[in-house]
Amino acid sequence: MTTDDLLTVSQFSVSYDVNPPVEAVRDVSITVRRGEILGLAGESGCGKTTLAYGIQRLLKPPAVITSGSAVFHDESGEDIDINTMDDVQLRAFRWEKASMVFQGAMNALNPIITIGAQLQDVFSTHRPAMSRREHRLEAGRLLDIVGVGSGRLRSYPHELSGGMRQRVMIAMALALKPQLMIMDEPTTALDVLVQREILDQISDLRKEFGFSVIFITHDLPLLLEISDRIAVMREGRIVEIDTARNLYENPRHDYTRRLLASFPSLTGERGGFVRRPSESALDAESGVTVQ
Amino acid sequence: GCTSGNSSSTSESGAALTIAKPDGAIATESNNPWIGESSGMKLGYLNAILEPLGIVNLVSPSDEVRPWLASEITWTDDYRAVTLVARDGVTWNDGEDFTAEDIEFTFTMFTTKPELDTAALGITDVTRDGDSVTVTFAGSMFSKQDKVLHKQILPKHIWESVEDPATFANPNPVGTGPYVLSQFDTQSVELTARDDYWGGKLAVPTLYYVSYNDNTALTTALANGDADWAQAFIPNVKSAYLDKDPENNVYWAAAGLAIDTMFVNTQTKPFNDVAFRKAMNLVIDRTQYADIAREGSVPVVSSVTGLPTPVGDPFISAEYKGETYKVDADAAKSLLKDAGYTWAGKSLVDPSGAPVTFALSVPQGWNDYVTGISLIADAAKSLGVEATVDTPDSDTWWEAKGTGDFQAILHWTDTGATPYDLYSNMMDGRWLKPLGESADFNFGRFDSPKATAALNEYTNAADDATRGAALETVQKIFVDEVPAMPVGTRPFIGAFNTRSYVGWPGEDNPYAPADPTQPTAVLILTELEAAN
Amino acid sequence: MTHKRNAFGRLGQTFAMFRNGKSVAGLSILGAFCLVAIFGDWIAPYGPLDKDFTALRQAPSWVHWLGTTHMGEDVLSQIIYGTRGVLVVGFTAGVIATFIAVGIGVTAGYVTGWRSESLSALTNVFLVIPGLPLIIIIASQYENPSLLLISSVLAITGWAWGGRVLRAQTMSLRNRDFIQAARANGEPLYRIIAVEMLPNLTAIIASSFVGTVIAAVLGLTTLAFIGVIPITNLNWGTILFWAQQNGAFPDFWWWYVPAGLCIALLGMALSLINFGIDEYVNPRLRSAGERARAMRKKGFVLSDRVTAVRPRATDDDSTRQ
Amino acid sequence: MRFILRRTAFYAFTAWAAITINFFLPRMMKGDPVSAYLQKNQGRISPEAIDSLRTLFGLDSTKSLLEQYIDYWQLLLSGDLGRSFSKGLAPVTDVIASAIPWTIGLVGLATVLSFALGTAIGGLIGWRRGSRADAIVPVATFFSTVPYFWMGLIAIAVFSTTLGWFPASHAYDKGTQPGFSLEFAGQVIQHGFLPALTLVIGSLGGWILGMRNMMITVLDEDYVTVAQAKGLRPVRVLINYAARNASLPQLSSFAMSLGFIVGGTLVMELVFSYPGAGKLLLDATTAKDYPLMQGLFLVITLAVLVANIIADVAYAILDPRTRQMEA
Amino acid sequence: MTTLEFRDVTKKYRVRGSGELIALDKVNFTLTSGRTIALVGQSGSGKSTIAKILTQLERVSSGQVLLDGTPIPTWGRPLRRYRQTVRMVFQDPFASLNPYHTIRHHIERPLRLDRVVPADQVEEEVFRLLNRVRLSPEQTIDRRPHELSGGQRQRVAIARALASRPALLIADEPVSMLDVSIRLEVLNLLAELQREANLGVLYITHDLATARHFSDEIMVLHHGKVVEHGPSDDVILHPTHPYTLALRDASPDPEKHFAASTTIPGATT
Ligand SMILES: Nc1ncnc2c1ncn2[C@@H]1O[C@H](COP(=O)(O)OP(=O)(O)OP(=O)(O)O)[C@@H](O)[C@H]1O
Ligand SMILES: Nc1ncnc2c1ncn2[C@@H]1O[C@H](COP(=O)(O)OP(=O)(O)OP(=O)(O)O)[C@@H](O)[C@H]1O
Ligand SMILES: [Mg+2]
Ligand SMILES: [Mg+2]
Repeated sequence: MTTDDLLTVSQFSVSYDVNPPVEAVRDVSITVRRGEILGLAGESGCGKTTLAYGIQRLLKPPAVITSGSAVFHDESGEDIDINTMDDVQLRAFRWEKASMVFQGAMNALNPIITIGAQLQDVFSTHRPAMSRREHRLEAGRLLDIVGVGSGRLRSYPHELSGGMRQRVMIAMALALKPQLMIMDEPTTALDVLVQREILDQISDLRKEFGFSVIFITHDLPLLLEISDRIAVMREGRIVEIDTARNLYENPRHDYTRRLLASFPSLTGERGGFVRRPSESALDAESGVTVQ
Repeated sequence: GCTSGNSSSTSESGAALTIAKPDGAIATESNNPWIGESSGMKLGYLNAILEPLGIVNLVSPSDEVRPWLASEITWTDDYRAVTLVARDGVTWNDGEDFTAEDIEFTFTMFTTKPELDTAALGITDVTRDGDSVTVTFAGSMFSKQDKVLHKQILPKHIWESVEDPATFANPNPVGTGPYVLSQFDTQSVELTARDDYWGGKLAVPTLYYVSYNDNTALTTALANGDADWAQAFIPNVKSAYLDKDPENNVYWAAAGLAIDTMFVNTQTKPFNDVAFRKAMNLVIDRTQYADIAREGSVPVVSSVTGLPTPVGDPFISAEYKGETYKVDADAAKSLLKDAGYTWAGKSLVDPSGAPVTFALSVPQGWNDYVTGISLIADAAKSLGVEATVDTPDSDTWWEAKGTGDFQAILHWTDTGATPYDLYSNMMDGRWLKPLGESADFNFGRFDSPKATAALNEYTNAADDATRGAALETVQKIFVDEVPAMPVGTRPFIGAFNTRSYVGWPGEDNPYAPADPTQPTAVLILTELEAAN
Repeated sequence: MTHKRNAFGRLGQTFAMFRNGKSVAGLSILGAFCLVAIFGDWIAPYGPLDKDFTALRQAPSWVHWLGTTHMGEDVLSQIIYGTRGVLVVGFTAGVIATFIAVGIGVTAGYVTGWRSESLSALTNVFLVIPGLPLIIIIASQYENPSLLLISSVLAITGWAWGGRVLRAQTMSLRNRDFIQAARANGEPLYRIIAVEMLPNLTAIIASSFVGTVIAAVLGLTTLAFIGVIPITNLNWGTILFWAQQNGAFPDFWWWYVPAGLCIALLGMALSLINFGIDEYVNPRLRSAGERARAMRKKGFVLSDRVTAVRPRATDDDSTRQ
Repeated sequence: MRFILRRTAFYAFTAWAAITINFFLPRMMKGDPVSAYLQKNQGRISPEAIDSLRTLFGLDSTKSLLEQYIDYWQLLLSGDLGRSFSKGLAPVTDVIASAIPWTIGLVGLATVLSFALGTAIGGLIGWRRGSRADAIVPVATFFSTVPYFWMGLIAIAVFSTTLGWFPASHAYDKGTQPGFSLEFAGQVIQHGFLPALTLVIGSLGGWILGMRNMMITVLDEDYVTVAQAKGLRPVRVLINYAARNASLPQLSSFAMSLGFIVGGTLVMELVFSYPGAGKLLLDATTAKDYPLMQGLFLVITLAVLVANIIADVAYAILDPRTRQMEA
Repeated sequence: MTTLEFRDVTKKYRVRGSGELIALDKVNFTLTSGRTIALVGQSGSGKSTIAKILTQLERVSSGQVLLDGTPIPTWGRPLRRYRQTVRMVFQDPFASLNPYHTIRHHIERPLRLDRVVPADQVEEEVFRLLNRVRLSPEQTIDRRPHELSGGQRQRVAIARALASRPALLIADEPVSMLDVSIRLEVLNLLAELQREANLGVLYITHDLATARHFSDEIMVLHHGKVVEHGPSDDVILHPTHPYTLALRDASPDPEKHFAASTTIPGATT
């Protein structure tokens, strides 16, 4: 069950139709397998977010998908081509099949509505048959699952810490038990302890519910630890995709190698690595002339 | 089109009459006749409730005084006392009888509470003898007859128990007049006709008194028939009002004995020179003033005596009968040349060699006056005089006017049953104050003991011949020395329509000014008849 | 070379907020009015107060393009001459009000504690005081209030709003890192305010300036119309005042329509400039407005909540067509 | 608590300052009630009456300004605002009470309507940015830069004089007694329609623009995108996520504008002869009617202050973020 | 040799509603030129507060900050002179440069303000500083911050801080927003400067790995208290305080991860 594909993205390109046009994602092809965590790494601005939004068709003008397709292989066996859906179909598809945890959860919650109401929104839209009480119960249960506690249903976002808010977002993403969850830098703004807790939680939840995750971050050490496979992105293209271990041990692309060389080891040997004269290689890339 | 719809909410006996004022919100009900700003006085509806003793026809002062609440009015020859006989059969609208005691009471109020004597009558004594009351004054009331007789008589039985007459709101106004207050409302005041009025049956069953926030709104209301009768200056009267219903709309500006005049500062240059005053007087175009500044809606002041015609005709001395103002720049220039003035290029230079300039000022916002001085400034150019036009705010202007801090202003004169006020205001030494101190009239500080004496004689004389002679002297001084320059008449204005009622005063029957806010309005109300 | 670029670049950035379609349109209209104000004497066919007693209240004709008043004055000439008063008062009031608003608002935003609170209370007092009587009162202290005085009065009653906005903005700026950094560098207070803060406030100052100019122009014309301001200061408001006093409404449309339209046009121009500034301050507004049309042309539906799919090939076809 | 105390002190100070200014301002004016009265009656009152009038108006006392100021506070605290010279010596409280309901009724209704309409339209324009509805913005702005009196006079000329659809003046027909009858209500609506319409049109632009701009800003917030990603119906996103947040700043300006209602709109009242506080204020000012001016100033000042407080409180209630900070 | 000493420094903030918040609680440490101290700790533990006190953007509530044994000035010219000795690189490279001004302005100001070099050499010095942080002066000097990338901005901020030739540099999370490759670049630069100019650095971060490799000592802050302080390797490899331990264990460490060869939960390779 876990070996078959969940999402097939092929030759996917997105560009921002501004002057001059920005081709943010270029001919990207990846497959997400059922139940796996697919890491997506790459420097800032390389198009990670654009890709993630693009396959959900969440981008607003001037963004336009210029080529390719994203096909979702539903549990039921049906293949859904996301690019051909209209408004209404997409609304039904979103969250039900694929949900999302957004970059910067701080802003992803409406500050003036209780988190309970924001959770229940999902149910009242997608599960209209359920009663309001059930909606509430369900929302409370979700908060319990992510460790925020159903007691906080009536809290406003600002009353929660950053970590809690992030978990509320995860709870929300879990609400309909989707088959795919896209997480765009879900832990970047948090400190390491909280980050760790959340990552552990995601792993646990995935075990329990069996969904696939696309995990986006620029923190490569983190990805190496939690992903099954990692795709490295650069200037809108996927330059390398492999299992985490393979990537760590035998990086094939130059850029991957450079990334791997850029973080010091926590517990390993100290010294040489840091003041290693690797600057020439680095500066050649940074776009600024070196003396 | 004319939409008379709203005003003719016909009851069985006739249409209502809507009387309007441009005075802004009415705010609170006060039927206090002592306070000019009380709702009753401001809108004027008290004039339909309270009645005067007699009616002096201010638009035709030579007419006999018409006795009203007093059935007989007898002045002493020197006009220092008047004997009034209370009319029989008059009842207050609360059923009480009207008696001489009420007259006595009303006049006694002025002596006990001098602050109520806003006409400065200076009553010294009030005595009653049965039906007749004799009021004695400190001075001659010859030129103030109207002010005495137009005092409205109040019911003693109501007012004797009022502690402070100035603040008494008088919620149920009791009067002898033809109408009673039936409903007060801040939007409109409704009055209904009495059926027991001593003067007989009334044609108009209901009166509404309404206030508009400004002249424009009032004009609109008169034009579209929302209002029937108003005392309001209507600019551009023909197209804005008369043409809306040429059959019925009437605008009657009846000259009274008051004028608009240009006061000039006779103490300072350039108007301290009588020659220059005369010359200026010769170039002011009175017709233009009437046509343009007052939009052709008032009569022209034509007699060189400054008296409006026809109302002033009986007072014009033989010498000046038929002599009218004419614009004559050449005559003016030769006058100036004779007096030693020269011209440098186009501009006039006075004998001392200084160029002649002066400033004309009237308050901003006093639109007809502002137009007026603009016209005069233009006229001054024909003499080579640079006249500037100032429009300070009214308070500044008012203060400067009083202290004589001006060169030329436009101002009005008071009105009365005789030309006394008109001339006194312009040239009487009794107003004279040094420059810098506030004067109430004679702002130009025209200082002529001869004129002062003649005016005194005119008002205090005990016989008509002396009066006539005194007035002649006054007029001669006025014409020769030009203490001020009349520019226009200051008529009693009335706008009304004949759609529902006729019997209005008018050119052919000027029995009273068509002004609903005067005590004489009661006369008009009793004269009106249904139109068909 | 670099210096030149620097100078121009700085100037360019200072006025960058005026570099969009709306601002340019607004500035053009405003410029036209300015030209009229400056060259009024040459443009106007007659003197504003020249009276032609043979042509009273005439409808527009070839002789008098916009007709005449009750005194036979040429309405067009009055409007042309009146422009100067309106612009002078509007801009002077705007400048004065902006100075006060910047002085008090920025200071109130930068200092803290009771000093800030009391300056803010002062601002509120000025918001609370009814403007009209204040104007009448101050104007009445002077014989013949000059344009400058009128502008000052309009400014005094009009600065408070801008002051409030600036205070709020300054308060958010003062805790920004770059201001803290300037403090840590040991920059003196006046320099922090003048050099580090003000440039970042320019857009808001400009927009509050434009706002006060609009308010002053409307205030001036309204006051002139009510008859509170000496009508010797010829401006569009006085034209309307005369028109109304002389019963021009509604028959003599040529007397009151052009002046009213001029006021509206000037107001419109100023608000266009303000639109431009708003868009500059908030780039989102820009992309919403300016690009909207361009995008619609390209076939986007902006209210679409779904990303458009438009394969490149067909896109090329459609653009070629 | 500290915060509340501080706010209270702050408002008390503002109130004191404004009331004091209100006392001194009228007295700084040139002229006095008597000469103003004579001016108004141009020639109908003889200047010989000046002394009587002084006594009548109670201006004959020789108290120093400071004594008067103290008296003023004493009277104020006992709820007595004095008597109005220009309204027949009626108590100022009565005079104001007769005008305020109309002002609040009409101007208030117009403000509320204009706010509601403007916010709704602005919200929709912002939501459908780039659509043809954008054209409404410049049109609405145009109307808000047109001088109000001009628009009012033209409205009268067109709808009242020429078409005869609406009465041109007053709040209801003459001869009608205010009351809770259907007829009266009908009249009030008919009379109020034009003034209200012009007021609404004149102020709509600001609300539309403010809301549109806020809406556009809010629409780019992540939580709106999240709401869409959740598959919510557009209406729900619009109302619950976009408009709700975008209207917060609008609400605080709305509360502020409520404060200005009491002052009325002088020009509207002039043009439509509508009873109200604005015209009263102008009358009082030209008549140098100190007591009435002070009374009106007081009411206006308090209204603005109360509106300010309401704005503060409303914001605290509507925006939970501030609630926590200020609790 | 400059030393800056924190002696029992306590900082309290008044918080609306809930009274006081103790941001720093009796903190002691000494910063010496030529050495680097890393300051780690979770969000809100008081790291930036220490930095702000050092630059006198905040005042202490109690305790003392001593520069070479004397209390640091709080006012006027002496304060300015003090600030010349201790410079700070702000946490956020996007916020700490004035968007309105050019890079030239940013670097020139401290030079002119502190009269580091004669007026006619200012331009030269700006070039030198930019070269120092490996920015091409010709290309950057007349640009404005928004025309630079995050890493470039960070280097401008460092150049600015170095312009006055301070003895001590406080770098508040200078790399938290940058991705790994740029991060390393910036840190190397600091290390180099430290060696060359004998600079003392307070390196504030929550990235334990870089803290360990770039500093001589590590100080762990927890709820305003210093819970552990010692040579960096000691602190990381043999933490004594449970919080430090937790922090270390939570930090991603691929090396350990792959070395331990644990299967990733749910993954089927
Ligand atoms: N609305 C837009 N208009 C034009 N260009 C855009 C727009 N949004 C993003 N881009 C550009 O598209 C590219 C990809 O952006 P994206 O947000 O996908 O990057 P990212 O990999 O998520 O970066 P980060 O790690 O900083 O989140 C960037 O170069 C960005 O400048
Ligand atoms: N001006 C202030 N007023 C009140 N509290 C403040 C203020 N500044 C900081 N604090 C509080 O002091 C504590 C320490 O803040 P500080 O900024 O030093 O944390 P930090 O360790 O730098 O955190 P981060 O890693 O998020 O930057 C926090 O709880 C913060 O909320
Ligand atoms: Mg991203
Ligand atoms: Mg910090």
